[in-house]
Amino acid sequence: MDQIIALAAENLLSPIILFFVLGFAASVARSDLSVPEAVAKAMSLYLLFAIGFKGGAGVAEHGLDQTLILSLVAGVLLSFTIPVVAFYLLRVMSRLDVTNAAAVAAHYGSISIVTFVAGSSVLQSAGLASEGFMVAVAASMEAPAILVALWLIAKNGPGEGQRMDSALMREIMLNGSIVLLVGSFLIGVITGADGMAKIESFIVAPFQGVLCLFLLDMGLVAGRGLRSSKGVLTPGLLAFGVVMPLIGSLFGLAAGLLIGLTPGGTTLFMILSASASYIAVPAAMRVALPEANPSVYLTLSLGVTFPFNLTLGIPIYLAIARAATGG
Amino acid sequence: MDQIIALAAENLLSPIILFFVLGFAASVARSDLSVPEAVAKAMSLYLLFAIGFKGGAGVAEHGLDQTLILSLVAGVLLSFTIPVVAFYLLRVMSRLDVTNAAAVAAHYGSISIVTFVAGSSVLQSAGLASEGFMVAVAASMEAPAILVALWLIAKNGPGEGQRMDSALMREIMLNGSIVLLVGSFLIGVITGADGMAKIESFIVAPFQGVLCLFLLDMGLVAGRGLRSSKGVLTPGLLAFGVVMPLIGSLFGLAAGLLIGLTPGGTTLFMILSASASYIAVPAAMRVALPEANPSVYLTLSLGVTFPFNLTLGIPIYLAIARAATGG
Amino acid sequence: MDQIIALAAENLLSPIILFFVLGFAASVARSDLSVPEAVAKAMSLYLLFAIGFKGGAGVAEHGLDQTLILSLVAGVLLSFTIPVVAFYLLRVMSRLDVTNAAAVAAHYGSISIVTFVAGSSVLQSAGLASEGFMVAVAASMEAPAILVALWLIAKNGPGEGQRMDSALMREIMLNGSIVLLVGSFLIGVITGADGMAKIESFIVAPFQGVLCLFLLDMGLVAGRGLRSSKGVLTPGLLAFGVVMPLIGSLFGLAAGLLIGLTPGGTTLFMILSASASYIAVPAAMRVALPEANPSVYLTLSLGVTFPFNLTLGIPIYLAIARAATGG
Amino acid sequence: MQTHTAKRVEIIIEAVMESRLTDALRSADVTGYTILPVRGGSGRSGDWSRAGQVSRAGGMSCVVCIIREEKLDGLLEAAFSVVDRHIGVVTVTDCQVLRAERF
Amino acid sequence: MQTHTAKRVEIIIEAVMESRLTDALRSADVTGYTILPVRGGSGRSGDWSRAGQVSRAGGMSCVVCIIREEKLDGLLEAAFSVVDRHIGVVTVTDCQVLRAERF
Amino acid sequence: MQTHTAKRVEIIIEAVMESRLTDALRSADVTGYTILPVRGGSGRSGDWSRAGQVSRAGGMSCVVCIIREEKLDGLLEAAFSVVDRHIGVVTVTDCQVLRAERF
Ligand SMILES: Nc1ncnc2c1ncn2[C@@H]1O[C@H](COP(=O)(O)O)[C@@H](O)[C@H]1O
Ligand SMILES: Nc1ncnc2c1ncn2[C@@H]1O[C@H](COP(=O)(O)O)[C@@H](O)[C@H]1O
Ligand SMILES: Nc1ncnc2c1ncn2[C@@H]1O[C@H](COP(=O)(O)O)[C@@H](O)[C@H]1O
Ligand code: NA
Ligand code: NA
Ligand code: NA
Repeated sequence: MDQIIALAAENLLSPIILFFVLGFAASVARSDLSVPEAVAKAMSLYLLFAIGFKGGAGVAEHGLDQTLILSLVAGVLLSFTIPVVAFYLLRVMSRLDVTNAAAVAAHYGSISIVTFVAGSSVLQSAGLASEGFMVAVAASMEAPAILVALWLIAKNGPGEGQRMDSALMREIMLNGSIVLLVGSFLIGVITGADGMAKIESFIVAPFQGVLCLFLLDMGLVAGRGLRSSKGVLTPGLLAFGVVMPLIGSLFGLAAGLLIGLTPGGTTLFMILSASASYIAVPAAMRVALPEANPSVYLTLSLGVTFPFNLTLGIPIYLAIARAATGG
Repeated sequence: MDQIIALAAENLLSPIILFFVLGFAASVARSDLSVPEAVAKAMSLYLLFAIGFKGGAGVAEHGLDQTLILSLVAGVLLSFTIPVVAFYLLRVMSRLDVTNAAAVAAHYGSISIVTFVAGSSVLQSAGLASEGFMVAVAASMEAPAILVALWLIAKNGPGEGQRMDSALMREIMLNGSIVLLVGSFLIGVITGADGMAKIESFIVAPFQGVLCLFLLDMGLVAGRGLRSSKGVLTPGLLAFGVVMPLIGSLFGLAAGLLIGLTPGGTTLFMILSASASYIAVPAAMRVALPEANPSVYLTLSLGVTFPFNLTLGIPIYLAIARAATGG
Repeated sequence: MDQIIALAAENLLSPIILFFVLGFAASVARSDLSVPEAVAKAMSLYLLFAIGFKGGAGVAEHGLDQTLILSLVAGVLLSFTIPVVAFYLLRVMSRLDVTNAAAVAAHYGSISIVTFVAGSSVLQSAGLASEGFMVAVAASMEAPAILVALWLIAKNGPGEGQRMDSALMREIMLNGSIVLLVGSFLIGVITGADGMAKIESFIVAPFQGVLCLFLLDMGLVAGRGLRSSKGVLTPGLLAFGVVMPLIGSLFGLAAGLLIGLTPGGTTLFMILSASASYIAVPAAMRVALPEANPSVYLTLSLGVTFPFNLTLGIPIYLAIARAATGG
Repeated sequence: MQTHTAKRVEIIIEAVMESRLTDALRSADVTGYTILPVRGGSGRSGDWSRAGQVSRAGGMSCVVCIIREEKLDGLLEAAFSVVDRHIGVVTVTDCQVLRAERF
Repeated sequence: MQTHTAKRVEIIIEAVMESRLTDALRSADVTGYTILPVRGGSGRSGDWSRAGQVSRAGGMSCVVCIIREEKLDGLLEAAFSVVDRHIGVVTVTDCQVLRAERF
Repeated sequence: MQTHTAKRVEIIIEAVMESRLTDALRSADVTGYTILPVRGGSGRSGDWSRAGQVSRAGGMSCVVCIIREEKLDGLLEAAFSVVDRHIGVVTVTDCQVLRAERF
C-alpha cells in the first residue's frame, strides 16, 4: 500500500501528468489555448511510430519469445470478454439503454494507446523491462470489442439493427493507428538494432517531451468534452468509469500470470485491459451505432477513465503486478 | 562601443537572424515559400513550452530568489508605465489619432516572447546566466498595457467608447500563450531537475533549430505585412519604431539595477521592455478597438521594432547592461 | 554485380524504404492512415532546411572547391539536355502526344530532392563523403527542364500555345523549395562550423527519423495516385519510367567524371539526373500546360520512377560510380 | 456572360460518413463534388470543434455538389440514404453556372 | 424528395469575434451552425492570409447557419449587433432543406 | 433588418491559378473576396485529396465573392479568362446582404 502511494505520488508529479492537468485546467477555465488538429495528429503519428518501432526492435533484440502467440491470443480473447462484463455491469450500475451500454462496452474492451505509452514511460522510470511485443498485443485488442458490442445489441436489443458491413469491417481492421503501429513494429523487427541505431535519436530522446505536449492536448480536449457534457454523467456512470478499469486490469493480470510475462509485461497487459479507447472505437460507433450518444462514451472514456488510469491506475497496476509476480 | 559593434556583427551573422532575413527576402521577392498556419502554431507552442519549463527548472535549481516578487511587481508597473510614454511620444512624433496611438502604445507596453527567446539564446552564446523567473516576468507584462491603452482613450478620446468587458478581460488574462508559458514554468518549478532530465533532449537540443525555422516564418509574415502596408509608415512612425524600444529598454535597465538582477537578468528585462507584442495584443485590439488600423500597429511592431531588436537592439541592451552592472 | 545485389538488399531493408512500402501498402489496401497536409509540408520544410544547411556547412568547412562552378554549369546543362532525350524516347516508347510527352520530359529533366536526400543517407551509411555543394547543383537543376518542355511543344506541337509568362517564370525560379534550399545552403556557408554547432542536434540527429515518416507519407500519396490512375500506365510508359532514370544517371556519371567529383559526389550527380520532379514541376505544368494529363506525369514520376530509384536505382548508381571513379 | 441554371447542393455530414456519401453520389451519377473542411459547429447534440482532435469521430465535412436540375432528385435520394440515421444538414440552392457542359 | 424552404445565412467574421457571434446566435434561438475555416481574403482593409500566422488577430471565420424563415430577423439582429463595428460580411440565400423538422 | 440584393459568386479553382484569379478579380474592380480551403474532390479528371501533399499541383481553392449585380458581368469575364483552359467551377447565387454600402 505504501508502495502504491509513493508511486502514485511520484507519478502525479511527473511532467506528463502535470501537462495533462494544465491542459484540463486551461480548458475548464475557457482559455483559448489550443493545439491545431494537424499538430495533434502529427504527435499521435509520432507516438505510434516510435512505440511500434521500439517494440519491434525489442523483439528483434531479445529473439522471438514463445509467449508472443499466447499473448496475442490472450489479447484477442480479453477484447472479446471485457465488453461483455462491461455491458452487464453498466446495465446494473446505470440506466443506460442497450445501445448506449453496448457502445460504452466496446470502448472498454478496446484499448487506449496513449495510456499504454504513459504506462511504458512509468515502467521505464521504475527501471522495469517489458516484452517488446506488447505493442502488437495492443494492436490485437483494438477491434474485437467492437464486434462484441454489435452482437450484444443484436442479442439484447429491440434494435433497428446496427450497421456492420464489410466496409466498416475493413475500416476497423485497417484503421490508421493499427496500420502504423503494426507496420512500425514489423519494421522494427526486420531492421532490428541497425534500424534502431539510425533513428534512435528521433524516437527515443524527444519521446517524453512530445508525450508531454500530447497530454497537454488531451487535457484540453478532455476538459472541453466534460464542459459540454454537463448532466450526462450520472453517479452510476462515474463510478463505472473508475471501477471498470480496475476490473479490467484484473483480467489483464490473470493473462499476464498465466502466460508468465515479466512484471513489466504483466503491468502493460493490465493497463491495456484497464484502458478505454477514445480514437478508433468512437469513430466506428458513429458509423455502426449512430443512435448511441457520443457524449456518454467519450466523456466516460476520455474524461473519467483516461485521467484515472493516468494518475492512479497505472501505479496501482504496477504495484499489483509486482506483488503478484514477485517482481 | 567596440564591444557593441562586435556583438552586433556576431549577432547579425547568427543563423536565427539570417533565417529571419531569408524569410523576409523571400516574402518581399514574392516567393511562394510559406509555413502552414498549423506548423507556425506548433513551433510557437514548442517555444513557449520549452522556455517556460527551462525557466521553471532554473528556479527550482537555484532556489526561490527573493527578487522574484520584486521583479514581477516591476514588470507589471513597467507594463503600466511604458504605454503612457509611448502614447505621448507617438502624439508628438506622428499624426496618429488618439485611438491608433493608444493601440500602438498597448503593443509597446506589452512584450514579444520571441524577442525574449532570441535574447536568451544570445545570452547563452555569450555565456551569461540569468534568473529563470524572467519568463514569469515576461508573462506578467503581457496584459496590463492593454488596460492602459483603453484608459488613455477614455481620457483623451472623443470616443465611441471602446469595448472592454469581462469576456475580453478573461481572454486577455487566459490567452493561450500566457497559460502555456506560466503553466510550463510552474511545472518546471515543481518537477525541477528530475523533470528536466526527462524532457531535456526535447526542449534543449533542438531549440535553436526550431527557433531558426520560426524566425524564417516570422520573416515571411513580416515581409508580407510590409508589402501590403505601403504608405502606412510615415517617417515619424518609423522613427518611433526604433526610438521607442531604446527608451523602453532604459526602463527595464532601471528596474534590473534597482532590484539587483544579474547582468543577464537585467538584459532580459531591457529586452522585455523594449519589445512590442505582435500576437496577444493585436488580437485584443481587434476586439476592443476595432476602429484602430491593424496595419499601423502590426507593421510597426512586427515589421520595424521586432527586426530592430533582433539585429541591433539585443546586442546594444546586452552591452549597456554589462556596462551598468559591471558584469 | 554482387556488390550491387548486396547493396540493394541492404538498401531494401533499410527503415526508409520499408516505411515507404508501408505507406504504399496501406494506401493500396485503402487504410485511412494519412498524414495531414500541414505535417507533410512541415517535414518537407525540415528536410530542405537540414539538407541545405548541411551542404553549406560542408562547403564552409572544406573551402570553396573550384569544381563548384563547373558542377553548377553541368547541372544546368543536364537539366536542359535530359528532357530532350526523354521527350524523343517517350515518343518512341509510348503513344503520348506532344503535350503530354513534353510535360513528362520536364519532370525527368528536373530533380526530386527526396531522392537526393535518400541517396545522401545511403552514402552516409556506406561511409562515403561527397561535395557539400551538390545541394546547390540540385537547386540549379530544378527549373531549366520546364523551359525546354515548353520549347519542345512550340517546336513540335500544333499547339494552342502554352502559357509562359513572367509571373510563371518568377514562380518557378522563386518557388519555396528552391528558396529554402538555397537560402539554407548560403546560411550554412556563412555561419559554417559555428552555426552547425548551434543547430546540429536539430538537423542531424533526428534527420533519419523524419525521413522515415516523410517516406511513409510519400508511400501513401504514391499508392493513392496509382490507385486512382488505373489504365493510364501503358507498358511503354512503365518501361520508360524505369529506363529513363538509368539513362539519365549516365549523363550524371559523365558530368561527375568530367568534373572530377568524388565517388560520392558522382553518385549524387547520377541520382539527380536519374530522379524526376514531383513537387515543383507538376505545379508549373498545371499553369503552363493545363491540357497535359497530370495523372500521366504524376504516376510515372511518383509511382514508378521514385520507388525504382529509391529501391534499386540508388544502389546501382552507387556501384557504377564507385567502379567508374575507382572509389 | 452566358450562364445556365443549375442546383448547388451543400451537404454537411459526419466525417466518418464522408466516403459512404461520396460513394453514394457516384452511384447516383453525380459527375463531381468538392469537399470543404469544417472546423466546428453546434447543434442539438451539442458543440464540437476539431481543435486538437485525433479521432475522426467528432467532426464533419462539407460536400458541395453542383448539378443539373434533372439530376437533383437522384442526388437527394442518394444523400438521404446515407444521412438518414446520421447527423447532417442538406441544403439546395438555385444557382447559375458558367460552362454548363461540364455538369 | 420532400424539401422545405429555409434560409441559408453565411457570416464571414473576424476570428476574434467568432465566439461572441456564436453566443449571440445561441441567444437568438438559433438551433445550429457550422464553422468553416477561412484561409485568406482581401477587402478595403487590405489583403490577408493565415499562412504562417500565430496570432488570432488577422483572420476570419465563416459561420453557416440554416434557419426557418421566421427566425431570420432575430438572427440578423443578433449577428448585426456583433458585426456592427467590425469587419464582416453577412449574406442570406433562399434554399431548400431536407428534414425540415431539424431546424 | 434592412437587406439588399447582391450576387454571391463562388469559384472553385486550381490552387496554382489562385493568385492569377485574384489578380484578375482586382482588375475587374471587385472590392473584396474570401478564400476557403478545399480538402478534396472528384470530377471528370478523377479524385484528389490534399492529405499528405506537398506540391501545390493537385488541389483547389474556393474563392467567394459578394458583389452588386451590376458588377457581375465584369467579374465573370475576369474569372472566365483565368478559368478558361483550367479545371474549375463557377456558380452565381442571388443573395441578400447586410450593409450594402460595403460592396
Ligand atoms: N441549422 C444549422 N445550420 C448549420 N449547421 C447546422 C445546423 N444544425 C446542425 N448543424 C451542423 O450539424 C451538426 C450536428 O447537428 P445536430 O444533429 O443538430 O447536433 C452541428 O454541430 C452543426 O455542425
Ligand atoms: N465583397 C466581398 N466578398 C467576399 N468577402 C469579402 C468581401 N468584402 C470583404 N470580404 C472579406 O472580409 C474581409 C474584410 O473586408 P474589409 O473590411 O473590406 O477589409 C476581407 O479580407 C474578406 O475576407
Ligand atoms: N459538379 C461539381 N460540383 C462541385 N465540384 C465540382 C464539380 N465538378 C468538378 N468539381 C470540382 O472541380 C474539380 C475538377 O473537376 P474536373 O475538371 O471535372 O475533374 C473536382 O475535383 C472537384 O473538386
Ligand atoms: Na480495455
Ligand atoms: Na515592451
Ligand atoms: Na532528373
